[in-house]
Amino acid sequence: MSALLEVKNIYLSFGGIMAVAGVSFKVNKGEIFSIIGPNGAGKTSVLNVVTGIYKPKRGKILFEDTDITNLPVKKRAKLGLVRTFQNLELFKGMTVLDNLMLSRHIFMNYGLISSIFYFGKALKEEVKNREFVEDVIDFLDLSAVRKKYVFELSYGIQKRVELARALCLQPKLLMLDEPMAGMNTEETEDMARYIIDINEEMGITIILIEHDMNVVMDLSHRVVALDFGEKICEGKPEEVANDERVLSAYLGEEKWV
Amino acid sequence: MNYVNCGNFKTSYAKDAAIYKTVFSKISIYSFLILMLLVPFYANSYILYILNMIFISSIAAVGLNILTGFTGLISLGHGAFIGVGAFATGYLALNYGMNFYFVIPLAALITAIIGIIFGLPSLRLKDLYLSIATLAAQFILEFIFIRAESFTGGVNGMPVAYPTIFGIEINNDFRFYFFAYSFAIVMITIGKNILRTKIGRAFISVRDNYIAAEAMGVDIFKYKLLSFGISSFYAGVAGSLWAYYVQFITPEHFTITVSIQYLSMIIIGGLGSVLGSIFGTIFMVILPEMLRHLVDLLSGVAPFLKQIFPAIREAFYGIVIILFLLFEPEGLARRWNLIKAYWKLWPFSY
Amino acid sequence: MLSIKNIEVVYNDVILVLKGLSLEVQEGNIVCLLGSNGAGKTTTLKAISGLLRPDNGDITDGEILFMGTRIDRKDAAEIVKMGIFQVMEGRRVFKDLTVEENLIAGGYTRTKGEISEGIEKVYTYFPRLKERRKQLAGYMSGGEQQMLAIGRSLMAKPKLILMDEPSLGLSPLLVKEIFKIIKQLNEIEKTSILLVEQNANMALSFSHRGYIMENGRIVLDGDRDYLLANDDVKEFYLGVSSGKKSFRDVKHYRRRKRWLS
Amino acid sequence: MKKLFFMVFLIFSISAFAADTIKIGAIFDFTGGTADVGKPYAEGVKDCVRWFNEKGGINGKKIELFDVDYSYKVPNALAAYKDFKMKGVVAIHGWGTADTEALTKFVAQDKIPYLSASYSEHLADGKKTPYNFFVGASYSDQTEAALQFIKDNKGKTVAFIYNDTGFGRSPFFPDGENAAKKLGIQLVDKQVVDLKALDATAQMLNLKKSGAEYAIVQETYMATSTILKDAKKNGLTTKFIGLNWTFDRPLIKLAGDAANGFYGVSPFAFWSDTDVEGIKFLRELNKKYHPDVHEREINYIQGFSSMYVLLSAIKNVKGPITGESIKHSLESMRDFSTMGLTPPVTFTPDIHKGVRAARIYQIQNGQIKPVSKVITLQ
Amino acid sequence: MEFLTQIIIAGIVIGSIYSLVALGFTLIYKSTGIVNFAQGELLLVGAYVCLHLTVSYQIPFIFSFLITLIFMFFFGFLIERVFLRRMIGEPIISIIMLTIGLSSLLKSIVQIIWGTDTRTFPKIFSHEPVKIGFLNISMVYIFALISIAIFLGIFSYFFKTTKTGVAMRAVASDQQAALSMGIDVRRIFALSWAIAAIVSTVGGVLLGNINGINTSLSQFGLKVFPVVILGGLDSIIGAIVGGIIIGVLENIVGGYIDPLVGGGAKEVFPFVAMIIILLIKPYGLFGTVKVEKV
Repeated sequence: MSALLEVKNIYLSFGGIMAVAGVSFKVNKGEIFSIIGPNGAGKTSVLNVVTGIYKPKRGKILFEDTDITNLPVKKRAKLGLVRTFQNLELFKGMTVLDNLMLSRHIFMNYGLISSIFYFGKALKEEVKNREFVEDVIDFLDLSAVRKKYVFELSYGIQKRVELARALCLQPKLLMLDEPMAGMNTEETEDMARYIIDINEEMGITIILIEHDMNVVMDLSHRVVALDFGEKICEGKPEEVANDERVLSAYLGEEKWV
Repeated sequence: MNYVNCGNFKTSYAKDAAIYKTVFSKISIYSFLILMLLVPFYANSYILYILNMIFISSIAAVGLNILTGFTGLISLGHGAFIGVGAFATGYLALNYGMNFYFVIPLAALITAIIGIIFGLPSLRLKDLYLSIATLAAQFILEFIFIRAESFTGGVNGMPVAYPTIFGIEINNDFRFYFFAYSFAIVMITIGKNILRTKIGRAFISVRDNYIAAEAMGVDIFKYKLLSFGISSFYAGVAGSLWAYYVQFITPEHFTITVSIQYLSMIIIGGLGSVLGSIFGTIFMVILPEMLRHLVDLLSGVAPFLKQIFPAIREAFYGIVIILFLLFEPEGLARRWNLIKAYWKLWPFSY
Repeated sequence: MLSIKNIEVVYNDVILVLKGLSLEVQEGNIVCLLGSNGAGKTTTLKAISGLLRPDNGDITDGEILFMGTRIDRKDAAEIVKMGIFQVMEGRRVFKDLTVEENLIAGGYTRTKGEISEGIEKVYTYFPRLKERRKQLAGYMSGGEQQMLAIGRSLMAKPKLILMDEPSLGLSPLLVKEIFKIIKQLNEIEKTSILLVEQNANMALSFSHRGYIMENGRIVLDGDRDYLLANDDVKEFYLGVSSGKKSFRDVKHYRRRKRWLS
Repeated sequence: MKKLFFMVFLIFSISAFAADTIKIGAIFDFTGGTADVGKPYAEGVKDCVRWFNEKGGINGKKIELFDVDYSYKVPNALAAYKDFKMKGVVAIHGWGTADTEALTKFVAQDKIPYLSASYSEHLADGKKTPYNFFVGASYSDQTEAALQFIKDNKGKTVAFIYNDTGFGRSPFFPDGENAAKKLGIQLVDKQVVDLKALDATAQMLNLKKSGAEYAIVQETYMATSTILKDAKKNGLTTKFIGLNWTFDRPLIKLAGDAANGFYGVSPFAFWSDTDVEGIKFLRELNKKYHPDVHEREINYIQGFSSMYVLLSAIKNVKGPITGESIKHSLESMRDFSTMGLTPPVTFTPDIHKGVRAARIYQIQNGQIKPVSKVITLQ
Repeated sequence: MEFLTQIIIAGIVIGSIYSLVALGFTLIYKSTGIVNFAQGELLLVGAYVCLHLTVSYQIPFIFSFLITLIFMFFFGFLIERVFLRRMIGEPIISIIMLTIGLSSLLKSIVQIIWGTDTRTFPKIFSHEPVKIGFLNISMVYIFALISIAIFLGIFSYFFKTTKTGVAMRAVASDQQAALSMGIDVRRIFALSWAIAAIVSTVGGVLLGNINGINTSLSQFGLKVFPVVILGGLDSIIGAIVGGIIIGVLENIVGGYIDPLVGGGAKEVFPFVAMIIILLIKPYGLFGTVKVEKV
């Protein structure tokens, strides 16, 4: 397997506090790759560097062997780097459908003029992309809420809408930031299923950040563990789960009484 | 118009994206539009004036709503942009003798360009900072209106000739009604169209969550500028119509008060709603006139009213804005939808 | 001294976060509340301290008693006056105030004399803060900020401190130091502490009792030794599989319909 | 929507109903930017109407005045105008520069004579603006009168101080400049002081550097007061002459000692000019109408005389009273006496400024004193 | 040189009044996050109340001034209670519009009570300018400078040492955290409006003494924006420094550029400067830089 994404020795700091210190890893095509670590370990920061919201102080990001370290955020979506957010970042004032249609933005190829009259190319493109969106809606079982405004929906559904929105961008690499957070068991199971389907049926590579260890262990092909912005372990789920440093990061170094 | 009658199925996505969701609403809208064409044959020039003002203002209000309501960029300089459109009209008509079908698009285009220039700070500024920058735009443009005498006639203002179409001078309220009415319909339809396509969605995404929008591949800066451009284009059209209607423009027509007036229109009507912009305009144009006539009527009973009325009117204006913000923050458009939803199921509304 | 009975918390009138949660803090105890992200730990603390309402949250059911008085309808300010103080997650020091001003703010509910007394006491616990008394809090390191946050809580002379992830983002050594101070506070000042932690083992080892919560409910509770000995606790965090059904095996159904509502 | 229209219709049609009267519209500013002078002006206009009506109206018909406060906002003036038109007014008394200009074309088209308090020269040309009139000397004429006064007092240099609006620039460019040249007075400086300026130190110091002996001021009270105070503070020896909107008691209140020695050009008589017949009359009238008012601003006198001229013109109409006939009646006025409130008023088909003369006054120890004869311009 | 010094001094004085009004604006913004477009109207109300007390009730100026301050304190308090409290957490445009609505309401109330003609204070300060070297400065201006200095002193004492002052800054810095220490945030909000009303009133009374008052005085509220943008929206020291800088720059432009362009530049210059500042230093000289987090 070739590496789809390569993170090379990145450093990131906020006001003197090192959030990420020399993290490197590779994500292979077609795998589910998880990043774990206690709160504040720098997981989301790594994700933010990969998606370009933060610029790393040092280090490089390679996507399909091209250096994207300094590529603006908006261009990364076109390359196929897509993410979801830890705290829902949906467009609350739009319907679910419009949220998803927005993701098709970069695939729609028409200008202001045809948009003004809403005929010809605009109409054709809208319909074509609507078809794609409907496939995703169908895939994630969102058809019942299609025309609802996002703010009306429950948290679990909103999470799913966010996933759908990401899928509409036809990602090559999908980064999920705590997709299960705040969900009940049932919703978690659904979400896990969707993630597996996305990975297996659509062949999309996934980076998963998740706190629920059961999910991580079951779903991931490989896992990297971070603590204090540093990589402490990388490998198969079982290996990571039994790693000394990981255990201590989660459970504390020793037992003080 | 998000409510869809039950038992109404669509078989294509294109139909699903249509503005009017049902045959019934389509028919009622069209018949209303046609009915409006009959109004001038029955109304006097005062009523026509009010309607003309509503048409002109609603174009500008829709423009401002595109920028402020849909894209989330608060503009305190809309009045000045309307001014740009008006002066461009005056300049083009006076110096090149162009007819309105060249002048209006050209003036609007010029306004759009100016709007984009003053939208440039949006690259770095957000929220409050941006709205303060538009406040600056207002004052700077006012200064330019006064100083650039060769273009604007300076403080003395400039006369604007009547527009003519097929040799007919549009020189009274009656004729202007059809003129303004057709512009209003065209501009509002265009607005609706823009807002239901990818551009409109991109605008809302910038408003709702620009970080996510960027992550979705939306070039937010481009869309902010586009929003400024389109919004100013509308202001330009409105300014142009205003110039043609009033036939004499001076910088004093386009002050900060005008900008604020438009903001209150879209707040009262409903941010992020085209229909709301129109409602807001109707409300704000008619309100002072209604009040005036009311006081005229009442002054027979209580003459002192007439004495303090002017101040009361201003107070009323403030109170209306405040009450709307406190109790109907989503504006008249929402109220309208609620009423519609209620009547749709009437008399079995359970 | 504190007992929570069956509370339900809803955000924005929609999202149910706590679903009938109950727990109790005995006088003089350190009680820790463990659980994964999003389980509702912070919400629980906010429900106690009255900080829910500014977040659009609301307690819709159940009651919270503190020293026998119902506090679930009270204002944050009143609750602080009654002796409950929350040290918020992420330290939340006032960055553009100096250390001493931070402490003064912490003692807002006290009189002037008590404030200066309190400041002295804080300095005895944290000599490092005394050295930096005139410095802006924003320029201090994470550990010092955490000390300040705890010191600030002392200013109000609370009977119960709610501590939200004091170890967050600190190095192991500092975490150890912070926990030692928490222990000291409990022993010397006789302050009860309700501790929310992800660092389960460490937190447990300092506590008298622990609760483990998931999805807005308490799923396990017991005293320290019981919990430390419990295999589930370890598993709960690392999920080393022991016969549990894997998520990969969950079946799913899918409709294939294409109706436009 | 339709319901709404119906309601609008209803209210409007009720208010449109009236008996057989002579309808006159009035656009006033009670609350806008010029309310301080607009209010007394309006009172003058209203008192005049009241007086006429008490005398029995015009040819037995009562005058019905529709007055509107437009808050100095042009769209309001437009709305008011359309309303007036609907109600069938035969003449309108307006107010400021911007609104008057905005209505110029309409009144010409609808043939409704329009009197206003904007004395801009370009509103005085009967060919270009056939239905605009004003009773007063144009700002340009006032400037010329001031320059004449300077020449009579052997002044050689002058500066213009104005605000950057149509109102402010109208007296000087180009008329004032030309008049100075014609009279051989050197224009040495131009300074802009904003209408709301709180400080004019920079302008006054520049003026000081220019060494102008006289400065003609086109502002309103507030800015004038700023100018006078800052001039005094910085030890200027320049003598200031203000045009009609700068000069009356409110200025004395505002500027205090600094107002002493300030000259004013006025085509109108002041309340203190008790030897004038019209002032005597107005004092009596006020005793009757407003027993608790003892003093009136010049703006009141302005408003009164302007309306007096209009109503007198209507009175002289032979045949049916229409906008056109009133226009002819106005244009045939020759040396019409306003009881001395203004110099005699003359309109011709070409010249629509009623007065071509003004007098120079001076503030001496807080009192307004005339210091020149009436300066009549050719 | 003398010319330059003169206009700089005049600029400082006018600027210091800008500072006062901007200070009120900043206080409100800093602690409540509300952008107050009605700052000018607070000033107006304060000035009229003081005038009314002095003229109608013949109260000696110094007492009527003090009474006005007390009155305005409660007035500001009341405004927050009645109108702004419900707006906490609303989108910024609603807040802007609410304060705009408030401004037209306050202005018309002033008009209903006091009418529209320009009113003047009885002669309180001598009109004779004070001579310091070659400089001529009016008494009012000296009084303005002194009162601003006094206010600064009071403020720095209040914010540095008193519990309430520190609490106000704490609320500004982190509302939730402040709430968690038992600080009554809503009271602090109301308090900041009260103080803002007071400082604006001082500005209003000074302006009234310089040149009389009418409703157009409220336009002063808009002048505040360039000042606070320059100084940094949430910085008290920024409001003061910004006010003086804008005052001085305005006068320099008035003195040197206006004669070249034929005037008007002085009025528009602050806004041009504002755009430039916004582009170079969006958070002003002393403002807190906001970091976006996802």
